[in-house]
Amino acid sequence: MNLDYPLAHLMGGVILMCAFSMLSQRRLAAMITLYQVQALTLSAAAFWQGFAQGAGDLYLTGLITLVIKGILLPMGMRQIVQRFNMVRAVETAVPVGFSMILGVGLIGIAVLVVLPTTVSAVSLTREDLAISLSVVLLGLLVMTLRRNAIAQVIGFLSTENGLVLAATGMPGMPFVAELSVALLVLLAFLVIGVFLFRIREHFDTLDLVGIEEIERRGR
Amino acid sequence: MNLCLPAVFLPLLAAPAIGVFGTRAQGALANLALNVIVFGFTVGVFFEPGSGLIHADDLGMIFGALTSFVCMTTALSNLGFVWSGNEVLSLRRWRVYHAMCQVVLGSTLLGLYADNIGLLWVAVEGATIAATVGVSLSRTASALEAAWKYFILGGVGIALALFGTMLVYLAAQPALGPGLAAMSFTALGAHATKLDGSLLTLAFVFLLFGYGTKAALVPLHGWLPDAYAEGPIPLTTALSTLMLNVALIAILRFRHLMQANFAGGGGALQPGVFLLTLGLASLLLTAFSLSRRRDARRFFGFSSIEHSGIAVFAFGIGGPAAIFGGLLHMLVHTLIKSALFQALMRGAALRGSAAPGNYSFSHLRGMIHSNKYLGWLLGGCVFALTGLPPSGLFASEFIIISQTIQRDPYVSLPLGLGLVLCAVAIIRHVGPLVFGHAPPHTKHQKAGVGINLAGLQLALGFGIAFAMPWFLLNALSSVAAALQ
Amino acid sequence: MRLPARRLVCYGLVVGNSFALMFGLPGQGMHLRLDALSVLFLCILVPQIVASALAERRGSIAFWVFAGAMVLTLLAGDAFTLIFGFELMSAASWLLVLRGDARPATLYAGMAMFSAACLIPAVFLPASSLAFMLVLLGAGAKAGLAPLHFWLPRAHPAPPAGVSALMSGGMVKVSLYILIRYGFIEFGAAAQPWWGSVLIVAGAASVLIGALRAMLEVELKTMLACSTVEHVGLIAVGLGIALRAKAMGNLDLASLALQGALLCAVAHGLFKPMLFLGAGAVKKATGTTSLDWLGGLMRGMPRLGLLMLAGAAGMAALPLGPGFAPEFLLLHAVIKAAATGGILARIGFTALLAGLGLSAALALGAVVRLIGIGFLGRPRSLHAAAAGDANRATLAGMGFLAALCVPVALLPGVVLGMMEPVIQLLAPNSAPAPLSYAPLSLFLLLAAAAAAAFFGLRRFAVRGTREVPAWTCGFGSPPAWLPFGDPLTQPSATGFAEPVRRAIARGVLAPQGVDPAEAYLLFPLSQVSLRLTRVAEHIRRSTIRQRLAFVFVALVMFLLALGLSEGG
Amino acid sequence: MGMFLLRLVATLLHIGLVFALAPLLMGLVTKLRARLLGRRGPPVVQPYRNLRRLLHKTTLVPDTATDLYPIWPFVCFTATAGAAMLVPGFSLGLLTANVGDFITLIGLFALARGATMLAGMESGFGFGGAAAAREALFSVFAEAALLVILISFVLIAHSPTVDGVAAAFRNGQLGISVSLGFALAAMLAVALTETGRIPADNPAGHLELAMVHEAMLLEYSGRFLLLFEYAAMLRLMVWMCLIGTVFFPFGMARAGEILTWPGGLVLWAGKLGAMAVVLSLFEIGTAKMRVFRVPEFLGVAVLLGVLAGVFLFVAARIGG
Repeated sequence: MNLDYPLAHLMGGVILMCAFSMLSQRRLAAMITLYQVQALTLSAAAFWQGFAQGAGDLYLTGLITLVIKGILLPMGMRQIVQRFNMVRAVETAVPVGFSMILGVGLIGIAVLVVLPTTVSAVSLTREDLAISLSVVLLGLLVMTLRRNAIAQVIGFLSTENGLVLAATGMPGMPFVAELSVALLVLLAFLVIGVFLFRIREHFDTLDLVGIEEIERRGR
Repeated sequence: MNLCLPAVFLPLLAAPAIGVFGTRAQGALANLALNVIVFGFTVGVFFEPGSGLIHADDLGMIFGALTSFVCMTTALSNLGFVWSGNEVLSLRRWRVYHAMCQVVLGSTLLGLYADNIGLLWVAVEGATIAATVGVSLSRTASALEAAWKYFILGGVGIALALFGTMLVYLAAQPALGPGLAAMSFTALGAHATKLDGSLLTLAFVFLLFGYGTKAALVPLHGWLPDAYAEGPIPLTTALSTLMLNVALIAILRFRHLMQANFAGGGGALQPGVFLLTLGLASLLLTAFSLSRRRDARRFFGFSSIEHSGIAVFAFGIGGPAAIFGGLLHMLVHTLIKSALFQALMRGAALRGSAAPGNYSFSHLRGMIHSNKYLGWLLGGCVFALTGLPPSGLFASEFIIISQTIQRDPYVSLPLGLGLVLCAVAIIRHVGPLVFGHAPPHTKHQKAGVGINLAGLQLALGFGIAFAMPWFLLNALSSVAAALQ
Repeated sequence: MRLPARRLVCYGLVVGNSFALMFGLPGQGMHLRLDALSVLFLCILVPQIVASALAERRGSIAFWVFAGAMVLTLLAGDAFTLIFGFELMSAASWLLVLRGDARPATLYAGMAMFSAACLIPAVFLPASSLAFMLVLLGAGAKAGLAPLHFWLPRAHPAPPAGVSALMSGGMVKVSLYILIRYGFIEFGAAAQPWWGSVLIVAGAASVLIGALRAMLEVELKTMLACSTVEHVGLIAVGLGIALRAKAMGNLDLASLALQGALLCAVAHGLFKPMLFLGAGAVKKATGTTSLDWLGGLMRGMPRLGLLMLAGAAGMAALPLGPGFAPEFLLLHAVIKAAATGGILARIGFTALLAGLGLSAALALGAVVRLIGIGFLGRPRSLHAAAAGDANRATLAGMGFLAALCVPVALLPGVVLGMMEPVIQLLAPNSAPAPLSYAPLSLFLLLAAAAAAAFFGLRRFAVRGTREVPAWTCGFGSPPAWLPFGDPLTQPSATGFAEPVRRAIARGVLAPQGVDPAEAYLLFPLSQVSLRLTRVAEHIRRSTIRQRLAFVFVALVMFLLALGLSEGG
Repeated sequence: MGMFLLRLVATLLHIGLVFALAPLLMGLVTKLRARLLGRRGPPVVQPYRNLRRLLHKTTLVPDTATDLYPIWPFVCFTATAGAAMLVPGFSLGLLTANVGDFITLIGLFALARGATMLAGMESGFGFGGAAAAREALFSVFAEAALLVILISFVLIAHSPTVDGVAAAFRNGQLGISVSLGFALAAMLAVALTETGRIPADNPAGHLELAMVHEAMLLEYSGRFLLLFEYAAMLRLMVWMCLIGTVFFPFGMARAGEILTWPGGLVLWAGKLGAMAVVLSLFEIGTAKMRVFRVPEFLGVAVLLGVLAGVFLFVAARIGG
């Protein structure tokens, strides 16, 4: 039983690293790859947690994560990138270096918030919570800093990963959470897909500049 | 038997059928029929609250009945909306639209009746997705943009809410042990003091942001005005009234957990500060955003932000009286706002088209010249939003202000300022909207019978606060006392 | 049935022998209560309602809601009923103003809500200086007390005359009723002398500005509204002196000042509605109320002219008119108050007395202008020349009020005697000095003199008169199409006010003769709100990313605060 | 009872004398002015002749006048006559003493002034209106000054009536002479303005543009003009009585004691004569002011009144 803590810690660290290095990427393809790695690690973590807590439903979670997020979603997004020919770099709102600094600050905040709060909870949960909170915040940061719709979607998905990571860490949490996360991701992907096509009908690119133009007109 | 289950699942199960079969008229009729049946169920819930995972406490009963009532009246005026045929949609989209109306209704009721924080979350998520699809239905650029905005911001909100939900579970799990018990409101409320206070506080922040996005509190309000302005207006009515209520009630329940834990020395922080901050922000930003709106639906979207801000402010003040005031405010505001949107829909239809984008004030002004009754009704609704008597909002705002003075005198200054500014910005529009010069070639027309229902709702919104039935009074007071 | 809501709202007023209504605040109901003060103000209010209903507006629902709400406010037995009636009054009058003239409606509604926003906290605070200041702000703003009076000369002339009459004569009194009830009864125990001083200063400012603008305004109804500001100021001065004296323990002076203030309220409640009804009749007959287009109305509408003359005599506080006795009492109260307090009080009250004299003479000038320009001389337009007398209903309403003026004018002692319970309620066990002004005997003296002159002339002078063309002051003879002479050759309302404008208005009013409150209070505030609106528009125009950023930043802020408050 | 009869007789005597001697006083002032200017001037009884001449002239009414045209002269005369009855002359304790006080007097003057102004606007031609506007401007400051002076009177004498003030001053505690001096100066300024004398207005002037009081009566003739003229004379009388009674109350008779009457009467005549001399001396010494200088002139009066009040306070404090 002395092995599960470092392993979980390691996987969490990997997931966090993926989320963090997403900030530094300018190319969509690279971001998608990072997301895939993150998702795969997450599924591994879910399996490991299931083994460690002896909870069967976590295996299912891991499976869902592996299939949908680790394989299907990246494929779909690569499709979109190909079709819309968006291999070129997308520009970010703030310089990359600055966004990295912000990311570090966010991680610091997450630790600051979580560590003192969970003095009573088990150490495993504490680690997971800090890490997953950082992942969530980093995902939001990516959404905030990227001007490109796909990039925002990726940031959103990485946020979801952080949620699942937290969920796997919850000892004995009923299945509701995982189910709904999966549901959310499915629906999210569907709706986003619909959107992308529609937006393609109206704007030639996925950049939100066109939308921002609409918004500029006072209403 | 437990009447909550049919009330929740009938619309949800019927939605796919409506989405696949039927002409648009049939769809509208089926929509209406389902709403009527569900209204019957929700009234029955008063006598059969049921028990278990999905059951109705007093709060659920009252607002469930209110929800289905508003949905029913909206569905009735929806008939006129459909038959006027202004909204040019393909048949497929009409089907989707009606299906989505049902999904919104079902998941809203689920959110009200669920005794499980996970289920509550699922319900809100479902309602969000349905509303998103609805908003995007008319494929204009601005509609898509509004829906996109709604999806991104709403999705973030949902994510935060889920995180908060899990944190609540984590806080409860040591005390209540793993399993469903740690996620049920009743169990949580019963053992509120035994929860891990600091973790609960963290959870509350995330829940506040998650459900606050749905309640459109500043600064989480970005999606609301556009979603209102671009969606089909019957759906907008549902959004403006029902989803706001669900989100606000969720916030109220979690606030109660935290307050009880704080009072019991569980180590949680006082929730008031967070709520007061967001409430005042909503109030004050709205006060200055209202004045330049040219589109009526955006305008009233902002006024919805204002009113949910007032409700959250009341929850933040705390104490039975303030909670009572907040709930009364939500109740009356729901009635008035839905009546207002139905009157707007009718008025825009009289002025040519009820399609989104035809709701600019310049297009609607001088309504009394199109139809006297409708003009007065519209003016009455807008006037009622200002909270001047005899509007029922006067009673609730009176209670809230008085409680603020007694419990927290200093925040009453920004509160009063915001209320006055908003009321002035709203009342400015009554004159032109009702008595102004109508656009050329306006002739007097019939308003149709459906409008009388809106009139009834407005009358309820005026009367219910001043002559409140005793059972409602008791129910609301006990809820307020329980959730203080 | 036990109402949990019983815990909800505490009473704002001590509910003594009150009468509860079933509906109202949830679980609380409404309470009505009648005491001497409410009775007095009801007596002020009811005749106006009767007269206005007699003159016009019989059918209008909003009018009756307005009147009923005022009565409800006066009968209120608890805070909720008070505020409810007060706001309902504002709402109904707002609708009436809106239907009359949409421009000032929003400003009016804004002021009404502002006063409610001040009153609601005030009635729930414990008796303290803050609470009284809030009441003063709220009730004062609604009563048109400087510096919050700028809305009144705009809003009161807007609706039809019957409503203007009721707003000017009644609504203002209702707000003063609230001021009195809270300043003297509810907060009476905690009263400080400086409360009164603040009230006096505000009142003096209103008196001066009101009288001056009444002298300068050209629109008849606007001019009447300005004079309402002046009279509200007079009443406020009286109340302030009474409050100060009561707090300093000088009950006799308090009762003297109260007599003046309340009698002034009664008299103003009689002649001001009369004048407004007359102005409405003038508008109906000539289509305008601008003095520069009137003139010579006395020929066309003699009966209305006489009634207006009676009301004007009251407005100018001339002896044997209804307005003189209150002014008399107030001046004596000021003189007596000058003997109390230190050197500052002495200088202040001396200056106040000068101000009162100034504005009394200004009021006389305004009245002379009103009658002389509007009703005497030659018509300035064909409408004025062709005006026919007012209809029977209007004359009946005005006559009713004029008849009620007579006892106030000739028997003020009796009226004061009837007011005694109120005085005792507000200033307990005080003994006011007897009124040293005997209008009845004065009237007899003057009547004797007039009769002597009349019969003397009949006896000794040659009888009869001969009508001759008036001397045209050397102007050329008017063209044929102007049967009543060239209007440009007779003094205009603007020209009549010119000396006063040059000598006084430049010192008191803002540049271009704008009301100082508008120039130095309203305008800056509107600038601020404009700037804030621009900020809000910037926020509203933000892109999706920026909106996400708002959410994100707010979340991080909250988390940071949380972490620091717990961890740090 | 006998007491009451005596007071009644005294009152009637006072009223009779005032009404009878008013023209004489006016004539006296005119005569003195002429003499001081080195002219012979009209006989002292000239005003009586003027009045009689007006009696026998037909009254002309301008065609543009309204039905109220005859009312104003009566109102103006009645108000002034009322003031004349209220102000005690040779004796204190008259029956009319308590009918009204200073404020009533001010009110009566205002009433008379208002009637005159309206009379000026009757015919609707330029000069009357212009003169009325000026009169309105003057009255604004005149009333302010009068009320301010009133403060020091009432605070010294503890009685608002002229009678009481005079009684108090006659028993004179003279610790407060400074403020009374200020008050006297202010009151004189007001009196000059109110009676339409130089420097505010020129009773002998004949240039319509410069006239104030006369210009308002341009359209009046015959018996109505008589009333106005007589009222003007009465006003001069009243003001002189007022100043004499308040500031020089020595030797005034008591209405209750018939033996004090002769002395009182003689002294009263003396005071009036002296004041007439002073007035004419002042009038030949000064020139008429521009219209917009008069407010400044009266503004000084107001300030003097305020100063009187302040010094009174100081004196009272020093006195203990």
